[in-house]
Amino acid sequence: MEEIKKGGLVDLFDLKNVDIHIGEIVDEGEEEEEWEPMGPHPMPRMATLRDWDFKLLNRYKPFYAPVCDMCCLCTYGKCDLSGNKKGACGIKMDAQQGRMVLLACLVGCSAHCGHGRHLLHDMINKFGRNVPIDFGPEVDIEAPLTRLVCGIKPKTIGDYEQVFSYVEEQIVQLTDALHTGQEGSYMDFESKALHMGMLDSLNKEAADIIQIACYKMPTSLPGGGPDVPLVDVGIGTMNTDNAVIIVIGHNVPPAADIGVYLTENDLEDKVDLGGICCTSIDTTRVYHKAKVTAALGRQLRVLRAGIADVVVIDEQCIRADVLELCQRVHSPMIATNDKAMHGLVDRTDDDPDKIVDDLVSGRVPGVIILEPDQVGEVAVRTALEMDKKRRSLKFILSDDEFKYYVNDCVLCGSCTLACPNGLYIGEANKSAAAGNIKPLADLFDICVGCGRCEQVCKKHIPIVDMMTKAAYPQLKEEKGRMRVGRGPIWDSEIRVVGAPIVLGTIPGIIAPIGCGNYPNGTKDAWLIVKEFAERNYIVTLTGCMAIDCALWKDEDGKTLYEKHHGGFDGGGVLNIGSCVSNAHIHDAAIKVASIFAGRPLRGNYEEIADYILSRVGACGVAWGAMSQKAASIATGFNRLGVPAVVGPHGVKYRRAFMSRPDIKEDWKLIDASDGSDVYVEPGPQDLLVACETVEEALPMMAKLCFRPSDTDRGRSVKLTHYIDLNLKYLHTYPSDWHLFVRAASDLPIATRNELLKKLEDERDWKIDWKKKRIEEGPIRAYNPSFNPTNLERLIRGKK
Amino acid sequence: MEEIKKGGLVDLFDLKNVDIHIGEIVDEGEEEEEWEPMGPHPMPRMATLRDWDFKLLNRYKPFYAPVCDMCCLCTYGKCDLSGNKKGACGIKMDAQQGRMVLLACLVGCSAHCGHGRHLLHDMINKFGRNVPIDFGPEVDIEAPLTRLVCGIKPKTIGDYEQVFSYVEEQIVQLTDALHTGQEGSYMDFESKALHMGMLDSLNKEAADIIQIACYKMPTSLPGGGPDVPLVDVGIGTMNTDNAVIIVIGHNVPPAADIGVYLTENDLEDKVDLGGICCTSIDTTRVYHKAKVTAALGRQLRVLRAGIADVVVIDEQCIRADVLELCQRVHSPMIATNDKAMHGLVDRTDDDPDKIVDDLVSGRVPGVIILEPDQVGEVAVRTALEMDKKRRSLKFILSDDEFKYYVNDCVLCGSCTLACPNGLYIGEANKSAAAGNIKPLADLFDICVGCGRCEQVCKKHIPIVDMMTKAAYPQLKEEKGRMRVGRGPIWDSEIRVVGAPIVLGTIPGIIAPIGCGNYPNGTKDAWLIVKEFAERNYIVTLTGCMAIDCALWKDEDGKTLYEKHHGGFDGGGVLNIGSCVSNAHIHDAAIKVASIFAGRPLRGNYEEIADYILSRVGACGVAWGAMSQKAASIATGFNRLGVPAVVGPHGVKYRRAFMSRPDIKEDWKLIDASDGSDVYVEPGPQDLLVACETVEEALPMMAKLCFRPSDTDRGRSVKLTHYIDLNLKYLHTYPSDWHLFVRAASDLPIATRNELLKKLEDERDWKIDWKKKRIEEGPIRAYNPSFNPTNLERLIRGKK
Amino acid sequence: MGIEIPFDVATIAGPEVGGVAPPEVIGSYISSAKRPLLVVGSELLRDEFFIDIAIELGKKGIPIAATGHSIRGFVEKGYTENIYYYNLHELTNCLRDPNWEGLDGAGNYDFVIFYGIIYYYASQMLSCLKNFATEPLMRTVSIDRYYHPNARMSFTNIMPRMEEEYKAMLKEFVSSTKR
Amino acid sequence: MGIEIPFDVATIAGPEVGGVAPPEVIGSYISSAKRPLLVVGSELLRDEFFIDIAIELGKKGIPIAATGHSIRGFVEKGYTENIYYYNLHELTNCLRDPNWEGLDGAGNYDFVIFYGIIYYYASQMLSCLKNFATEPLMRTVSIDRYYHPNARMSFTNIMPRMEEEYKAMLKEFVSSTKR
Ligand code: SF4
Ligand code: SF4
Ligand code: SF4
Ligand code: SF4
Ligand code: SF4
Ligand code: SF4
Ligand code: SF4
Ligand code: SF4
Repeated sequence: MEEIKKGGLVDLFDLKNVDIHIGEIVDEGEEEEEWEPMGPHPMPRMATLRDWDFKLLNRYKPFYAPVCDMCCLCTYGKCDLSGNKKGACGIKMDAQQGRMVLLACLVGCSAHCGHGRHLLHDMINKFGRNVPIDFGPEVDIEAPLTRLVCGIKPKTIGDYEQVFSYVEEQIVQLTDALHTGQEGSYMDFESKALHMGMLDSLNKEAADIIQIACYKMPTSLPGGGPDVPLVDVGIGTMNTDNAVIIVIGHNVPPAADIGVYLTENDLEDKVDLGGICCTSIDTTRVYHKAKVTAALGRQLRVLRAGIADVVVIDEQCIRADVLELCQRVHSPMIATNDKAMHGLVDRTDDDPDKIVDDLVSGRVPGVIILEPDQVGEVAVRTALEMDKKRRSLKFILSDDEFKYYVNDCVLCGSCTLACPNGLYIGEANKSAAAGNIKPLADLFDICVGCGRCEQVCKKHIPIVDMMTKAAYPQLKEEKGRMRVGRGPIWDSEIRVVGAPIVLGTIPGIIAPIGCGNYPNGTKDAWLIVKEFAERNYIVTLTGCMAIDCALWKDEDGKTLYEKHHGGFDGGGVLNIGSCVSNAHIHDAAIKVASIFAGRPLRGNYEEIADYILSRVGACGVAWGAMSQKAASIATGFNRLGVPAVVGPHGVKYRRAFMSRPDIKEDWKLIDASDGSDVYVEPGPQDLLVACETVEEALPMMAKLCFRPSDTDRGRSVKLTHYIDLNLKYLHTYPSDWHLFVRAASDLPIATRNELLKKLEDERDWKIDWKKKRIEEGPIRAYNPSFNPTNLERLIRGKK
Repeated sequence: MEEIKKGGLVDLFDLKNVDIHIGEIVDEGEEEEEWEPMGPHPMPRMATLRDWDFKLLNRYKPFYAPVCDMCCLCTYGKCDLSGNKKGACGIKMDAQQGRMVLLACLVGCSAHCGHGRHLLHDMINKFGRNVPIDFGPEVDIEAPLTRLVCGIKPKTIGDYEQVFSYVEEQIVQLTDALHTGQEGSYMDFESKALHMGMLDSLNKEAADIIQIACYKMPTSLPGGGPDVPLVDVGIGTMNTDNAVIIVIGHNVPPAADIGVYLTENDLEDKVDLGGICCTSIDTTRVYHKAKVTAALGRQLRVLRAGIADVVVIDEQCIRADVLELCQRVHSPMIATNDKAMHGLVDRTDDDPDKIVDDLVSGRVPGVIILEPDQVGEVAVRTALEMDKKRRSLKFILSDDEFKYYVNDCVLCGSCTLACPNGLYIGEANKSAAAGNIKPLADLFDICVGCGRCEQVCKKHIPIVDMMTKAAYPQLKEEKGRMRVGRGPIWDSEIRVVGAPIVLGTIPGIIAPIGCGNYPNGTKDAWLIVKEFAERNYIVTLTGCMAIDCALWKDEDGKTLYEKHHGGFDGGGVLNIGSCVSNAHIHDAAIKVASIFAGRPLRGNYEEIADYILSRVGACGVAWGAMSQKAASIATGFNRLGVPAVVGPHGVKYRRAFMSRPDIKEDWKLIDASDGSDVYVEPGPQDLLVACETVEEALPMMAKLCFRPSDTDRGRSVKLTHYIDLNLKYLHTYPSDWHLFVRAASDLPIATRNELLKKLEDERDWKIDWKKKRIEEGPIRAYNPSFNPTNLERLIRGKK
Repeated sequence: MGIEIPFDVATIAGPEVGGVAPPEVIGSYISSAKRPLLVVGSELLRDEFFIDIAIELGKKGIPIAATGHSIRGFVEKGYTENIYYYNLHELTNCLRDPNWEGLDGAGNYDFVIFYGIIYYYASQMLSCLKNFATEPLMRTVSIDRYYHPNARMSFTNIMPRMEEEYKAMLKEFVSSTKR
Repeated sequence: MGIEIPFDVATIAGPEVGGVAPPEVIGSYISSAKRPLLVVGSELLRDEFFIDIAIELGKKGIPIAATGHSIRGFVEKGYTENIYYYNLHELTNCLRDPNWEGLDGAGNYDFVIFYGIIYYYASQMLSCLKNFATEPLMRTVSIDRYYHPNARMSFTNIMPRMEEEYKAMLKEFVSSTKR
């Protein structure tokens, strides 16, 4: 029997004909104790942080907008819950919505946990469990969330086995609560969703740390951090004179193996390795010649365009009809993950010659290879062969075909009713038929590439291909640049910006993350980044928004990544990495509390979240949020005290967290210095809110960066941007800016008089014009020593 | 630091201010190896048994009946999938249905896993992890599923930590596959659902073994097995002159603590401890004075009747509006589980005096006490106090109220449209108004107690109370008797019945399980048990059907449990226990393969399932299947090769597994003796099928007991019952009985001539009347040495 | 064709719903069928009248699949021509397959009439056929006393006090079914 | 009032759906409101005409909540009377609370008119109000070019080629709204 390795949690898999035998665990000493005493809540269970959740939930009361008035989860149903009625099991509409939110967070959290655990297995197989976690000289706190939630300081990747075991147990406990006949209160469903969100943040940190450690992705070693290199982004960057491999999904090992095979066989210039979604981002962190072909929204169109000589899928965010799409354009497909097997035959451990032959000959449309290190050879050899076979094939519509179809359209409107964005395709066809293809070409970027329209067109017009055809000239020029995902924010950076962030002089951290379900195209992603980077916010991106914002250039032909520095400081535009990398954004906030403010970290979630909620002016934006992962990501941010803005499609998540600034009692904080109650301005006003347009979202995000702890100088900076963004995009002053004014010194110097006048005239505030002081009006006076908290136990002295 | 105890998986919870430190695991020797060599698939992962699944799925092709034509799982949607269209993510309706099935199985499996893990924590806290697993002299194979799936032979409850860790990891992997953009094939979703079902069976075994071991529930020690005592069942058995505590749910520790408190304080005759659903069954396994008040279907009515002086809930199958219902009748509520907290305040570790006072005074409607051993005192003391206060309260409608309401009904029919069973309540009211309350009283048992009707009645008629009032006289007499759950089937019993089962002379094992969503009342449950027990089948019950069948008596005033023996042998009526106990039904089938047939057990799931599918004539029936647990339970049975029949509401699970007897290729088996292909009769014809009425279900269940391995004597017994049940309930011969005839000796002797004649006349079979032999006609000839398998690797010799 | 509240209110599946139609419309719709099949269920047994209606249809040459335990009613009446017991779940499983050989070996049906079947069971089977029996399209109707949105056409909801009207509708339906 | 296909086909929430109504019916329905509120969104900005319609309604004394970035259009026209920027999500969060003090401090509204709002966003907010703003009942209508089943009444779906007809409907609506 093999010796069971150190690590506490025994790997019970793949034991074939091996006896499992568990012996005694011998205590090796107290070494861990040294780094920090344990806080109150290591490895919190479902109910451990419920008090904190209820504090959040009482201020930011769950708001529900059902997508469906029925429940269909058991065979007592379907039940009609409309008007907040009860189903056959006794559940009311509000609790049912909470349950659906918990379900979404479950699926999202499990996607990250499942991915992370899977990755860990593969990495331990490949590198052993002793790969050290060392992110270079600038990163001492290597795993803030792991320390915070689990009370563990991971030294090697093997240490993550216990983290995943903890998360998995909790996930199952939470899933249990979804069963018919459990919770009856939406508050408890939401507390559980928040717990799920927190677990999800931990998963993401674990997954990214493991892959960084194993693949030596950028850290604080030379070439990392602000100095990560740039890579190509966009369909136009794919060199179709080469063989082309497209990887899709989120789990990088198979793609990494392709990179290794290309390098080792000197094929880097013969084969283009491009990707879609997070796998593409992570591939560039491993193999710098890889390209980011597109984000989620272009997946269908990239596949249909037929540029791939091989498609390699792993897991998540892969179109469910990927096999059918590949077959249509004769792209052999390789599935590499047991979560997405698409009915194919598993060929793991089979002879590569045979597999390549089967794929190239078309005998099978695709294969499954579950061992990542077997993928590179098969994918590359197949791509090279297919490249030859596929050269003559054309998948872009001919001019004649295009003309035929635009004329064939009967303007029936079915496609419009099927389109999630309600695009008026018929009208664009009509205009194209009359000679003007611009309306159709303009739809290309607004279309989210879902394909629903085509299925209902009675004239069988290939609408998606029509838009591609119309936009082809632009598309060929879709050539952007993006920084490689940099991973962790450095402790040294936090030391520099901690004070400016907490004091408010860096107005905020803006974190655009997530998917591509935009209401109005990818350019909004670019605008959000641009606007805040130019205003000296720190902009930290991950996932599809990190890709989409790279598609656009300014007048000088520069992308935002080229225009702005990549450091965690005002004006920076940072690609943090793939979806799992957005844990580093949590980590940055946690490190502000820990490094800058010296708050204890270990097993101390509640206190750190309380700190962040009151002091760290950060705001996420998931403008194209679509997936269950986005739901759990946002919920994880929320539990940690970070608000998030979503695009209008985000209302279909059913639940939001918004406060009521008009209810005074909801805004009672405690001054930890003396235990007194303080009624404060609504900062942040919401934890999760949707905006209708990007023009509305920009001022909203600025608003959600207010914090009760802002110094007057900080507040004046934030007010400047809040008012300015309102004037710029809404053409008017915000109706609530006065709520954030505590003293004249909170007002920007340049406009102080003007604003004081407005307060006097429009709000009846009493101004002492001589002293330039506000005498009466604000919710509270500015108190520089105010030490805001929501937790009674943090009161230092009673007044 | 506390010493970390042996067991391999470290309990990482509840470590406050304690450093976690994992040392080295020292191998203690090879002791485990001795019991059995490891089979091919210990701890199978998601794709490990996919080949087996595909074998099942190709014969029993997934059948989908969508409950909804839309998908609402992400914000790309809602998507209209009607007509097998694709959603925005590319998923087709069929795959989406597979996904919803996987979701249901996930929730069901997690309920059992979450419950089991929770129980294990509590039991380790209370008893330590070294509680031995020892079920007495008649049970050597203590944990067949654990051995089969995990390759582990558990010695103490602590050994189950690794089992749950395995299950939890797998659950999360499977949940990951639910995320948007994973599987595109319904076959792979179903393979994953089957994996989930198998994990669920393991959960149930684990949970029941743990509670049996810790609470010394009946096993093969004296008073166990066939000799378990009888307990009271039914609302009429509750002595309301006593204080009454009602426990609801599935997790027995809090109820067990109540039993202990009552015993220790000599209050057993002053307080009635009754229960609803599985907790009630398990309570009687621990505390023999407990009563089973009702199954799920009566929950609403028991609560509304106000008989409870205290209601204690744990987890699962609790009405979501339980708190509101309790408040209405002034029953204080104690929630004891973090999965169902109902927005109450957590009072764990608080002073019992204070809690009792708060509850009795009505200051709070309920409390949460998460520590089971703190529940007994609070519950009992509160009940005794409340009993005094509540004596004068009446919750049954007065005659005048009843009269008023029946006259007030306007026969609008809204209630009927809201009722899952479409009951014509208005008409029954009308009849009551005219003096005949029987129609209304008759609805009492058919009503599933969901309460949907009342919410839509514009006249605010308390419909549920009306039925209770009308049926009150019967209700008072609802006094049944049930065997206490016996837990494991003994190895010695298997040794006796193994051969008769496999050879077919015991015609089958019928396993009525699950919930109370019956189409036509509880009496069907009784009829199913009666019919098969009288025909010498073995009838093994669990959960709500075990309760509901005990409500009815024969002419002699005897329940079925009183009429029939409790041994695992022909004619036995066994209450196995609660839902988790139904693992012992799997276990019995597995033990037939292992003990009777000597098949290797350890890590050898595929072979054992193949054996069971072809040879063990067992059939589950979940006539009132409602919950997600029922979905995963059935799916777990299916993967193991056991078919299940559900009631008509079961079609709302969306998916069934039915074969096509008319497609010859689907019925190709291998004869393991010589490797030859054999085309066989459809046995079992379906793995999951719904019947419209109990009259249809009875012959169907008999049919699903056919197996290709039946000897001719066995086949003739099975045919006898199949034909007889058809004649009795459908008044005609089955149209397909000839499919099961291989030779004249397959025909029952008593009717052989008659049947041969029918074959000749109606089917054109050639009969040699002299030899009484069939010359031509059958699908195959009877071959007593036929060794059926679906697995090529089991072929022993090539012909 | 209008629509109304489904007999089980939450039986709302999505954008594709069938309409309420009077007996003569459904009857004449059936007349266009090449191979119709009458599927009957256990609710038929509540009154001989309903069995007789089925037999009348059977005598017009429409084969009958008797599901649930409805076959009883026919046996008792001595009607055994062109009628087959079938489990409804299994039957629907066959109907969804264009290659099924039918009850008589002559191939699958193009038109199915549901009659006397528990509402929610029928509804789910109609859902299966609506969503998956599309190539070629299988047409489905219900002549039960329920509005069935998953059928292409069905009667309106009919409460027990309208039983006589319902019976009249069935008669009307039979007479307008020409074969 | 009939119903039709929702502008986004799968916007089918369940048994409770509102109907399609012509402008004059919606207009006169509003006349019964005690405290109506006009909620406008960004789609108004596509043509001055739509802003003018809103202003006409505003001038009839119906307060306006301008969501999205629609406030722009009013500022540009110099209309600032009785109009307030509000985020639609936040506004709906207030509307669902009977105790909300309203934009003017005089209490919540009993009638809400949605106009110019992205379809699916409006639909979800209408869903919230339909399901939770029930005591007292808040009435909701939409005068967008979409059928909105989550509103009590709305127009039918109107494709761009019918833009002129739509404008005429809005005019008709304004004139039939009496206050
Ligand atoms: S919750 Fe979703 S799947 Fe269920 S009925 Fe509603 S729309 Fe359909
Ligand atoms: S879970 Fe509850 S609300 Fe949902 S279908 Fe079942 S009984 Fe109805
Ligand atoms: S593919 Fe584009 S145009 Fe077609 S429905 Fe989807 S978003 Fe609309
Ligand atoms: S569905 Fe087809 S024919 Fe109708 S408007 Fe759209 S593109 Fe034109
Ligand atoms: S998961 Fe797929 S089918 Fe479901 S709503 Fe999202 S895009 Fe539509
Ligand atoms: S809803 Fe009420 S009034 Fe209408 S029939 Fe039913 S009990 Fe009578
Ligand atoms: S409580 Fe009974 S009568 Fe009322 S709707 Fe439910 S099942 Fe029907
Ligand atoms: S049998 Fe079903 S309803 Fe009864 S307790 Fe078990 S899961 Fe609940």
